[in-house]
Amino acid sequence: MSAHYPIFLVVAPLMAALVIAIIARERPGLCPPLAAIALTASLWSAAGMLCRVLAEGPFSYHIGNWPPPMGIAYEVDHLNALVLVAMAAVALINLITTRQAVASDFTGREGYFYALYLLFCAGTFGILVTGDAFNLYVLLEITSISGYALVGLGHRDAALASLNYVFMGTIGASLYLLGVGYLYLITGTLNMADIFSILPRLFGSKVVVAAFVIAMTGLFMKMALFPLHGWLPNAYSEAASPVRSLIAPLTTKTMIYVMVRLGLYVFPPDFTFNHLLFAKVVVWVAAAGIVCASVLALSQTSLRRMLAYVLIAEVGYMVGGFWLGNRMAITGAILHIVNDAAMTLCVFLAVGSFTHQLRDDRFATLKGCFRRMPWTMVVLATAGLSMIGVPPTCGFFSKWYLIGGALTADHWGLVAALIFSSLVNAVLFFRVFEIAYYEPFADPHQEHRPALSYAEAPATMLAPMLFTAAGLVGLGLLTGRIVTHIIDAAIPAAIL
Amino acid sequence: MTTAGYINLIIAKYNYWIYIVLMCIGLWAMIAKRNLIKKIIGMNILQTAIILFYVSIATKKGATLPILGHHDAGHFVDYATVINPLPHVLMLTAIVVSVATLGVALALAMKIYNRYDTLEEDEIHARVRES
Amino acid sequence: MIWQLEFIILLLVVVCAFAALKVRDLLGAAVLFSIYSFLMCLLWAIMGAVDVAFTEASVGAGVSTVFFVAAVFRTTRRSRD
Amino acid sequence: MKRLGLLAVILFGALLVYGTTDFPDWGDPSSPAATHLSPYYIQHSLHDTAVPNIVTAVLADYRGYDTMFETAVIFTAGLACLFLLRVFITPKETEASGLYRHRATGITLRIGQGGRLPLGTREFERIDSQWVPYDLIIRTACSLVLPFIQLFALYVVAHGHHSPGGGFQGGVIFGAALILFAISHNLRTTLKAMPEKRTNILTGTGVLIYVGTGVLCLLLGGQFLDYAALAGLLGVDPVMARSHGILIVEIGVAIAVMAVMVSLYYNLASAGHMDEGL
Repeated sequence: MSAHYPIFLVVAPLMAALVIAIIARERPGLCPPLAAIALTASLWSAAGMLCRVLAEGPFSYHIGNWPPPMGIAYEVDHLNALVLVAMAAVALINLITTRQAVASDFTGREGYFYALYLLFCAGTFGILVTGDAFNLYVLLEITSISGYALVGLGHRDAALASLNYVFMGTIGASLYLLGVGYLYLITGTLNMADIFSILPRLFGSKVVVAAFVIAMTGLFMKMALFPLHGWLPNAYSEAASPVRSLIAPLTTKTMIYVMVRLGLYVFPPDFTFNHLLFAKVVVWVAAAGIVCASVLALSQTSLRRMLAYVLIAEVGYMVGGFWLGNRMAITGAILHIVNDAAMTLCVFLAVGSFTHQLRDDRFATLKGCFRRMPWTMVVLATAGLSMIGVPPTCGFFSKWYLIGGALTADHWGLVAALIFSSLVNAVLFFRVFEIAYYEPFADPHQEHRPALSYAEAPATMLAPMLFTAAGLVGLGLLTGRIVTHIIDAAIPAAIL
Repeated sequence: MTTAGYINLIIAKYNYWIYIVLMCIGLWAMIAKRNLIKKIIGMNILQTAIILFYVSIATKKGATLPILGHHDAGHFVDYATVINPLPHVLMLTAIVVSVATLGVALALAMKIYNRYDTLEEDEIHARVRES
Repeated sequence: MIWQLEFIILLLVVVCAFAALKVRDLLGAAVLFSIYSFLMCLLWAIMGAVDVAFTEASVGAGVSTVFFVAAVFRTTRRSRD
Repeated sequence: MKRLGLLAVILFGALLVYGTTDFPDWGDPSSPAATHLSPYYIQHSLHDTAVPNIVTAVLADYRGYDTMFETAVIFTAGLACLFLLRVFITPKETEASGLYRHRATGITLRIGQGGRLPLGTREFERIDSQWVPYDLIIRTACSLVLPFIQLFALYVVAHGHHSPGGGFQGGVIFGAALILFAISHNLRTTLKAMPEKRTNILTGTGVLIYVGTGVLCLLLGGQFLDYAALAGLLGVDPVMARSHGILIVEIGVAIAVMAVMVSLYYNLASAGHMDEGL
């Protein structure tokens, strides 16, 4: 059994999605438990794979018993095992927490919702585990298409936001596909390890340079790096809250993982960081992106739009850290993939709880929330402190590594941007806390809807949220072990 | 490079030049066109341009189709005489992906039309601002 | 392979792509896009990619066009650019 | 915005031209793409899988996993359209809103929400809001052609091992035949022949056949999608088992693709209401 974990991880949600789609109209009650079972199976396999990697080192799985590069292989190593466990946990926790919200937001279509949810998860897990450049494109598309559909059925202008997302996402994915085509043209193979072994002979070729720039630009578009971020704020703020807390932790972080995978294990690190001016330009773009996104976040009037811009700044952290190209900064970037997924999940679950209870998340409606919804506010406060970077939450440690890496590289621009963004985050979150703590409670809907209960979220929502918030602190305390046991082994030894 | 060299370059790779032109047309339509259906057409042109690129990689001068006869069983097949099948396989998948994206994009465009009563982007944005 | 033929088809493909984007009637654009797909399919058949050409003939020139026509029928034919 | 877009497109085109100058010449048989991996497929696929069409062999066996997700992508698209567009309001049996034409006189009645038909439904027929007169030529021609199209679709699926074609193309052609029927007649007649519920079940079943084959291989002791593991079950040698395994998954693909194409057409043409089409 344990030999088949990599395939089990992806096929369990896929099969569950198919079954759910068939029974969606007849037995909607069966769908959420089935989805939860499938995602638990995925989480189980992910954890099993992490244990095996820690015990025996990286391993691979040959689908159809064809050895790579003839067939498609799944490669599991320290890098993706770590990210997989985080992503599978995020998907499962979100599924459990948002059950009530799904029932009220998608009445009559819960079955289809869960089928798309599982397809999205299957695609994401597949992207994380695959060792084949073209297979990654197919999985990317399955993730994107289910994501478009989930976003498209949200708030008032959701369809418009989603179509915009379709256009940007398709350009991004097409550019990635074109980059893979260029690599295939010059190397004749699609297997990542095979490309990695052939490329050092071809450093001088203009085709490799073009492939690198095109594929990376496509990924930047998909991950919403600052000047290419157009789709993200609307898509995230128009999506329904269960969808938002699914795609916000998973989409951009997965794309950053793909960037790390491409930069370290498909293109040789020497090529990625030293051969071109590209790396230096990207670090400056990321620094500028962090500053601009933080400033834009200050001017938003609703919690979810503000958070969308904070997320864009976080993408800048990871991209900037990775492209600095030294060991400490890359450690910070990889650690931040995991931490940011957890923080984003936590903060959006809290926002989802507000929107579920209050039907609104503008700052004005948050008045007096500390008294009315104390536990939800505790969760939001923990996530906020982590995003600001207060120890012992996990956000502090990844930011520590990132700033340390930037100092090692003598890149003062990025250091300044990171500190500026932390300060802005402090302003943003303390403004929210202030409104929620000091301002007296005033229900703006009192006249229209007196029946609406304005109280703490139900325990089934609250328990997983509190677990996530505790997880933020737990991840922070475990940072040392994660770095020495997993991330150190994930970065090639050639990088100092 | 001499003039003859440039002409040689153009003739030797004319398929690749055309794909670049198509790719730019598609990208330009997606960025600059205001009508949503036109943007979707541009998206499809972009995707087919990439397929054209992959199919161009696969060709070999003077080679035959990637379908063997039964008399080839047990023989040694010279790979220079058969067109490279791998890009064809990849592009079958890409065509499927493009029709899937097309379906979802059209569904979203119809939802947008039902809501704003127009397909022009600037008019839609004006209505969003009004409400 | 006759390269003159291929070259003419390549030029026609570009012309059709331009026309599909320029024409103001969306139904016309859908039909022109169908022609574009069909010419692409011919091109790939010439290049020996029979399976890809077969798929494009049934999907690009066939079903996609129906979807476009259905969407235009349910929305509007008018386009300002 | 337009200027900026044009600039981006020109920059992108320049990058592509820059890369293209270093490409191997078009159709060069000694380029890396033609010499590294593909010779293996050309020289071994017939020996490994007993399928003469190399594209089919690579598609459904060597890279069968890609194809499984390709089918899942098309399934996702069908599901996405259903999720986005479908209006889930089922009118009661007695209620009949819409336009009705009296067969004998040609008088058209409009019945509002909650209305009933004045006489038995035998005398009236439901018509589309944009009514087109009955066209004998189109309907007869389509009815004559349809069986042959469907037969051809089945041939394309079954003969994918030896000629261009396979599950995907066959499925699309079969779906296109049903769409042709829906266009030449009307959506309601088609829905009687191919109800929405059936398309939904067929979509899931088609993909399940594919995934299930993979899981079956796994249960029989092989790797996922290793059709050679089916040899004992099918009673043939491992090479023929691969050939048969390819046929099984192609059938699954054909079923899924056919159902999704029809379902996409239903949802797009009726804007999710399932009452009138093109």
